[in-house]
Amino acid sequence: MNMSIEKIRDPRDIKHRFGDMEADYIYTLGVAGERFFREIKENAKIFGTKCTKCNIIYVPPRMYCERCFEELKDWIEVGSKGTVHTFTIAYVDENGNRLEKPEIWAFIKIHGTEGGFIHKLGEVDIEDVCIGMEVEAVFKEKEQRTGSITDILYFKPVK
Amino acid sequence: MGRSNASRNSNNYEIIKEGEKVSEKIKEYPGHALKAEDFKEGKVLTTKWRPNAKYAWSAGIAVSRFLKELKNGKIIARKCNKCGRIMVPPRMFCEWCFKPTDEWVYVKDTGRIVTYSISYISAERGRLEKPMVVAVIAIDGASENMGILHKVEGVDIEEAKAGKLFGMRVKAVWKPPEEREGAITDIMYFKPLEGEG
Amino acid sequence: MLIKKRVAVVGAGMTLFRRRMLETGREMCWEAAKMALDSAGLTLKDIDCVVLGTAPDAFDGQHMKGEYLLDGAGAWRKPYVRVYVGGGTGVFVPIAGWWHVASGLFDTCLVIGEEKMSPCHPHPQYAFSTIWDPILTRPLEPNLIWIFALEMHRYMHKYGIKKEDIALVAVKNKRNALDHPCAQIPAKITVEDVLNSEVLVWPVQRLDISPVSDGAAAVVLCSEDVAKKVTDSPVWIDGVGWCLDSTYWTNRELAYPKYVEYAARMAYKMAGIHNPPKEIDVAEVYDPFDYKELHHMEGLQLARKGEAPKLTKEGVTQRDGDLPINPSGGLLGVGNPIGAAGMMKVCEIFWQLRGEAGKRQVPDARTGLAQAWGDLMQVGTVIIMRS
Amino acid sequence: MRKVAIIGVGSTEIRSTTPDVSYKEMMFEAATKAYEEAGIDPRKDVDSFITSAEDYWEGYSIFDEFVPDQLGAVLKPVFTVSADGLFGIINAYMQIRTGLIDIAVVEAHSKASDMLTFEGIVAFALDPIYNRPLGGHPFYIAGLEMMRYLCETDTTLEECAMVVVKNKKNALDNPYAAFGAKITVEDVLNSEPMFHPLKRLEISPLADGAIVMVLAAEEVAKRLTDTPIWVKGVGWCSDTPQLESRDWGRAIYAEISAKMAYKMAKITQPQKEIDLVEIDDKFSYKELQHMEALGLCERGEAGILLREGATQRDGDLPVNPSGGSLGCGNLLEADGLKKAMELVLQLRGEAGKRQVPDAKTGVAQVWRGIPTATGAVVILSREY
Repeated sequence: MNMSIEKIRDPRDIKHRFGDMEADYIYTLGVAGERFFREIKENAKIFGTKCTKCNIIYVPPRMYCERCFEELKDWIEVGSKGTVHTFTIAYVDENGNRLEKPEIWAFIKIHGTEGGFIHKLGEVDIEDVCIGMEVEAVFKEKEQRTGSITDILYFKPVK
Repeated sequence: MGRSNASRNSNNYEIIKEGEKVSEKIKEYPGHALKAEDFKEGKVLTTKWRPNAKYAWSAGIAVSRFLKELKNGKIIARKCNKCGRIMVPPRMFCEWCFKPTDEWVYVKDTGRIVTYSISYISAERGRLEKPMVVAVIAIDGASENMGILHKVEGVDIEEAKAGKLFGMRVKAVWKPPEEREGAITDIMYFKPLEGEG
Repeated sequence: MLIKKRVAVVGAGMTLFRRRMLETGREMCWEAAKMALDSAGLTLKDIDCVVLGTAPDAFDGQHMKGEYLLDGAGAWRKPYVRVYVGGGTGVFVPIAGWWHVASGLFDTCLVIGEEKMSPCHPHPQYAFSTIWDPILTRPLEPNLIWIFALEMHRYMHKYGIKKEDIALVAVKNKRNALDHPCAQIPAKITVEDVLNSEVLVWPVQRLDISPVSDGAAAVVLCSEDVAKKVTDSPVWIDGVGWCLDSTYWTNRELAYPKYVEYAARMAYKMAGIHNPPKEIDVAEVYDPFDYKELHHMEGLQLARKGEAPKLTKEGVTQRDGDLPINPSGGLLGVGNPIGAAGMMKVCEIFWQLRGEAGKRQVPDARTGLAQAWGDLMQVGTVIIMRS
Repeated sequence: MRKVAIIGVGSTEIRSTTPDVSYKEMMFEAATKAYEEAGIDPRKDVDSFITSAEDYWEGYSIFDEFVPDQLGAVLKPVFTVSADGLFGIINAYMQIRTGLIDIAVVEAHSKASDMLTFEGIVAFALDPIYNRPLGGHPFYIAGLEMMRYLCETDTTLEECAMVVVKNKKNALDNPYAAFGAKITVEDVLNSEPMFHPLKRLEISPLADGAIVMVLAAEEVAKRLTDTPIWVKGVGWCSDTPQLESRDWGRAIYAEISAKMAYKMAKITQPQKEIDLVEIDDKFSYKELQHMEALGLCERGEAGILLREGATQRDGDLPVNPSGGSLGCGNLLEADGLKKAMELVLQLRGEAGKRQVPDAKTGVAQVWRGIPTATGAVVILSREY
């Protein structure tokens, strides 16, 4: 076979070089994101944008409809409640290490819209979580809010 | 690829804007431009991230040997017996003949400058205190124009700017053996070969 | 075997090119794509497939950037692919779009180039520190401009070219860009301004190079049947070519871009062009650095080796010259959001060949060429279009 | 339009780690084998080369720079698709159909063992504004998908575990597999919980390997080989990249791409007309979800077929006879190309102990993994 005709046999001859591909990134939130997060930061209000052509409300709001490509200018307050569309319990952290306390992640579908949030659930026991459960966003205090998805601490069951 | 301030209005040239359409048929063009100050003054919201992206690149057969020889203070190449080329950096395949290269060949640690440039800036775009010459150096003993990228010291910057270093003969300056780690930086830089100009 | 299907460009669009944009990458894609569709009188429903091009993920700060951008590119639930040849990508995207349609699989294809370089800090230069071999080159802490300076210097040395002759390209292109509404750094400058600008990596000075930019650009391609229905003035893609040279750039002769020559020959053969300088009416040649325009003119066989500076000096490459090069203002004037920059050139040729380029219009343009270049001074991508 | 065939394949061994070779040396080995099989000289005969790669898997920006030499592609048309190798096949197929290209080469590889922080790199593919700031291991997305899929289809945990058992067993007979094993459903269900309901053994482990394929136009293929494997249909599709707009229970991308490929191949009853499939099983539930998306059974029935043994190698519809990604290893952008390679070997009758009897037509399907909703389908046949 016509391949490298010499190979490494002594393990001490195997060389690696260590390095990374890491830089600091600063992202703008975009035309839609800027307005969306301003509303969260200032007023703890969640908005979506509506495509009247496709009859869809996007949450988080978009500048355009991904289906028909119309520009979306119709901003609608959608409230902070929704249902658990699906969930999972994560036993490991972002580095793959075991978590002491497992985390509950969910996709929360916001009432009256086609969209919602990927977020964590709080104030609920793992055994009690189920698909279809009604939950609501818990916001940080106003002075702590920075205009980020983390301005929502988690979603908790609606009592 | 330019520095950010290439887009700023600097003193030595004038920025002029005149209205004109991209296409005569198109009346508007999209986009919301921001200024650097918008970020500093918090006029625009942002989010930050530093990825966790770490690697251990395997050098493989050819480059592991190359690095091992650098540690010994030697440069090693691979030869293809079909086209006869002696290649550095070495590889296990001949890209021209598409066959395995056949043998290891030690080449010299001297060479000739094929082309060079003079860097006034660092990798991060800062100004260097002292400009630095970097060059493609064709290694003696390898086939024609088999060059490697490295730094050159001990040359006059004004002469360099005048284009006088093309063809200059140079020699590797190695780190002391105990400081070598099997890396391209075991050669600190190349310097002009003594007795030649 | 002969190529049976002809492919037309029927619409084009682009965003502003700016150092920093508010839009996310996908919002920029949407803006350019929407504009291209509108200009063709088509909607997203009419689009069968999408091809996107964008350069390193390390600029936008997004792994799998092609996936991230796809809804803005109009690819929702459509066949979609990202193609990638470094800086050559911008002109390569419509080439990939061409085969999507020329294969007979699709009637329409939306083609987009995008780059958002501004997220990368402390400077987008960082992204370039990772384009090198991590074992043999990155330890030397190279700056990207090193290698272009090495290439420029070699070119100057081999053919005896002076910096002031090269600077004429920057002067021309920045001036041309005054007529381009999306341009980032149009300017009236002189050769002295270039020669007096800050030395970055000799012989490269600040005004020799294009800026860091955010932006997107798009075109709509379609088959002959569809083209006839949607427009009276289609622009045909008559030639495509691309070529990649060896990774081992320190083993190559840098004075001449052989990869551009091979790519051009492939495209000329397909387009039936035998005498490029005579048959090409207008060319958008890749100019992230001023010397590259000259280098590429030679690779494209538009000038003999070492003679592009002479043509430039004689005014041949001005908009009113015999062989107008970069009437848009090029990357030096309009900006260089890498994946979008080559697409901007394709858009420009489209507008030129349709006679819609307004103040930038070159007289009697029937055959145009756009070219880009990338990777480690390694890739040539060439497209030839006819009205 | 022109017919297109695969006329040569080559692969390195598939291993959990490959510290002694570089990706270049791996590519060279796979390319050498593929060209040898096809009987071609890449320096003279090949018109186009395609690599399938993503920068951050490699730890390079513009990985395209580093591919031509070891493929014999210097100063030739070469480009990168930022996608799986199946997209490479699809683009080669289109290029050949135009008439511009007669012979095209497709390469894909995984050097996953060069990555030290796989989770961190996958997390870097999430949306920076809406998802990344929340942190977490990005595979929570698989947990969310699996939960919804199980809920919508009544598929059971045991059925998902059986996928792992079957595929790891199949891999025992495959020389190109790194993770073959004889295990039980209990072993899978008792493995560590990761992203409930997903367990450790239901996640395909990463592996290294390089694969090269040679495609040719009909007239060339017939001249070069007696066993051309024809590309009968191709399909590919992306659903929204935004997690907030996604269908969590279905693999829409696979449904649409399969429809496109079937139409091209004139297949109307996939369950009858297809003899074997190699489909994406990066996670256990994905094999079942993808079988349904490909119309190989009704929704919710994939688990039942599996329980009945239909998807075993000797069943009516063998699924992943190679061992799939769960058994062979997840090869990142080479995953789909590996599946296509298995089909080529099966359709030629060269699959040894893994041979599915009388295999005429097969389907290879791939999904690009977390966090994407992008996939492709290629239909191969030994008859045209």
